[in-house]
Amino acid sequence: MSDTPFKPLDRNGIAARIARDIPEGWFVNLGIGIPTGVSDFVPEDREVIFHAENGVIGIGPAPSPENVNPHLVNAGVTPITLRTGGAFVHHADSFAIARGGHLDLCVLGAFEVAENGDIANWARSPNEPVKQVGGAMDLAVGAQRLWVAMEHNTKGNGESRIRRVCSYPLTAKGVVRRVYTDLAVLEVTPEGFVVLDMIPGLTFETLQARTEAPLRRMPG
Amino acid sequence: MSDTPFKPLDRNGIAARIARDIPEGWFVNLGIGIPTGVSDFVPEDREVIFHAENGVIGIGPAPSPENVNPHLVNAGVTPITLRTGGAFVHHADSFAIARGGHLDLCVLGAFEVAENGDIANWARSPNEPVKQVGGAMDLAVGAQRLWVAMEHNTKGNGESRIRRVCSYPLTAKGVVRRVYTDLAVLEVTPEGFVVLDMIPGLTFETLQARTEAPLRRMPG
Amino acid sequence: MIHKFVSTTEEAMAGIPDGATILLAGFGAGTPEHLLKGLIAQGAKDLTLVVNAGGRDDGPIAELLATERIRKIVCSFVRPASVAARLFTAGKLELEIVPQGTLAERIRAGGAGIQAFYTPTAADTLLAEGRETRVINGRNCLLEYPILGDVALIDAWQADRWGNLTHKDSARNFNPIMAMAAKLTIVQTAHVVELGDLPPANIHTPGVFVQRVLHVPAQ
Amino acid sequence: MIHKFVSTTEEAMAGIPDGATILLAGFGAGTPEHLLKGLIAQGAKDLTLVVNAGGRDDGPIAELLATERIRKIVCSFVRPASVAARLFTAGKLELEIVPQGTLAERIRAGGAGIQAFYTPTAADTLLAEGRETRVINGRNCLLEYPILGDVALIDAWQADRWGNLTHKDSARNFNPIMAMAAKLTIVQTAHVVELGDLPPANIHTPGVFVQRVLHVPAQ
Repeated sequence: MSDTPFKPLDRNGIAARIARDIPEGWFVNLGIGIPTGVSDFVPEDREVIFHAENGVIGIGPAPSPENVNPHLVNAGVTPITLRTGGAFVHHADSFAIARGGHLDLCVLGAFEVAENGDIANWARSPNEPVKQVGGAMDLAVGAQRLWVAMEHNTKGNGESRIRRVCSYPLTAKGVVRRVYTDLAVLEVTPEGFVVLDMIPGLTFETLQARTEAPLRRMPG
Repeated sequence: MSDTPFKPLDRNGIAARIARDIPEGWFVNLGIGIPTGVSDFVPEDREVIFHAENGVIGIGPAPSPENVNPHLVNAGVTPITLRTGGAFVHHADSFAIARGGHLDLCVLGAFEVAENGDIANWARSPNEPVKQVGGAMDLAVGAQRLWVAMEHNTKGNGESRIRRVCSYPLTAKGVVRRVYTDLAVLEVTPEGFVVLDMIPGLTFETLQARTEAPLRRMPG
Repeated sequence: MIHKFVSTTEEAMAGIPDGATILLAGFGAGTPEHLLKGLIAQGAKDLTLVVNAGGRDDGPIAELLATERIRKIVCSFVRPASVAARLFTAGKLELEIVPQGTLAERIRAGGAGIQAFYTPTAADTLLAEGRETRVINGRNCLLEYPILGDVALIDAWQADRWGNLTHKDSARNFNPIMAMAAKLTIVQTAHVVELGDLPPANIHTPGVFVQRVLHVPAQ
Repeated sequence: MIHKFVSTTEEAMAGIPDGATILLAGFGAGTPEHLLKGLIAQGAKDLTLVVNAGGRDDGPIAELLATERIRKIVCSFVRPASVAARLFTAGKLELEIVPQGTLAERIRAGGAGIQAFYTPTAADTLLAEGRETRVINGRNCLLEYPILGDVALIDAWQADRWGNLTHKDSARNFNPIMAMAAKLTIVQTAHVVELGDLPPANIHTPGVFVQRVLHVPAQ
């Protein structure tokens, strides 16, 4: 069984694939990087409420340059708008939302995800002199569901980011529910990664060849 | 040295005596009973801000019967008004104020106060089937200063409420700074009770005779 | 479209199971009395009720207690002359007495994902007997655990279809924090407003904490 | 009359001692930049700075760090290309990295009198190494202590003479909780209003948490 040619998703493609799976009414936090793009692909008539760590509930579309409000930014410190029905809270209340289990979903970027749901997304080595944690640890343990958006393999030597065990320092243990990559959608289950979806033209065997952790086909 | 006749203060008299000692700008919580009356004796031109546990900052004078607002009560569930400049917060924020050390003063009623500053004001016996704690324990440990307003002796057999050691279950340990009774004002010091003030006509000896704990005169 | 309004009291109260923990807001003002009556009618039993005041001899809390469907009350005080006190003395009701500030903080902790906290409140009292304490910075502190509800019954002044709420004056009290701390937060609101009518900076309880809203015009 | 306004930056910053812990609010928006410049001019040294972001290579935080009067930063992240990172690598700055939600919660705990709390955040990470953890309800949790400031530098949109504040849009961020957690809370406000102009239900930071207010009109 040989592969037909396949074309990995670009970053927008991953974001769009994630957007397809977010139902109306969910309350969602999007991390920096690929996840930030997800909201652009949720159709306007599907009400999904987006949260930012700095106390914004109901992020709207980006403002035009002449409509930038200097008092209104997202967690990446990028100007945003507020959607009708949105609200502002202070930082502790905002993280009470995130840590108290009130987010239906958080989507984060990552360096690696392990088959037990561990996520590593904040440091490439325990010896890095300077750490950049931000709110990722809070979001990872607090949200009802954690999905990860990332490229399947590293850019340099094509190593698998989908691991038996993470090699980088952990952000949180056993919290990832699903991974969206440029090649596939993987569910984290008690039996390890299960392939929910693959891009057109990709075979299970090729996907497994590019993946360090063992993969399972969807039952049935 | 025999006593000239003296007239113990009534409850309003105690409240008025306390009001004299509250300077402008203090942020104050008044407990139920004698303390509630204190605010009536603070002159209007002296700005003192009164707090209620149920999230009221800046209690104003009692409303006339035709101006009662059913949505606005104090911690005793009595209708109140809000003073210009006042604010409403929720219950956790209100107790963050009380427990976080933001009250300059709390005035509570009590059954007993001990010379080490212990206060007992919530139960007359450890075996009472039903307990009425309310917010007293939070206020007692949280305020910058705790003053107590109470009658010096019990109504029945005239026992002293000013004790070496409290006989009733404690509300909090070592927190009382000052006691205002119908007879005197007592400061709690590392050396025990010091008499700051007595009602006219009362001698130190008579006061001591009515008091179980040893008293000291003001130095100097 | 997100639309959290329900049309009937039955719909508002649907699905509350036996054994549920119910957070009931209110402090003189801000008690959702209509929903409380709805709970009496709904019939769930073996309930735990978390409420500031264990109540008096009248009003809907006393009525609810009189049904003997409350197994336990968690509250900051109970008047000796009350239905709750009589049931407790008769061995028909469990009682957990919690200082009012600790009660508020435990509920807020439940909503905020805090798993336990240390407070000096009540550390040197009867309420600390047999419990874990710890001296922190020279102060004796008591370890307290969060309170989470299966259901919260909430009073609001205004609500929109996302469940954003405002509360009137001191009727705010326990309403915002109890809304945070329950899986199913049911609101009765005096007024219904359009989405966008509430200024975003002045929403007292964001809709993320609210599941169902019933319009109960003030009488 | 209670009157918390001061007329000059010098008066606002007066008395900040060497060795003080400074809470600095802001997250993209809501940073009190005028007061931060005032702190640079004021000259206190050996300071601990609590701030969400350890900063970039420009702006007043970088300027303050460049004075080398900051002994330690407590923050949720530091960019590798920043004054803070360079000072840290050179051994001239201590760094305490705290997850952003834990940072906010520790500050809120400081203001609320909570003496310590358990959170699952960071419990199974490098940040937990050598620290006290505890399994609660099957979840590994880390023990965290409150953060208290000697001084908080706060940005506001409106202020009255009692120090009641509102904050604009997402400029609210750390401002209300840092105001709670400091002994001396100094505010710069874009607008001054009369007592009573702010609706009592919509005050974002009550004046009880505020000591000094300086009017710094928006530019």
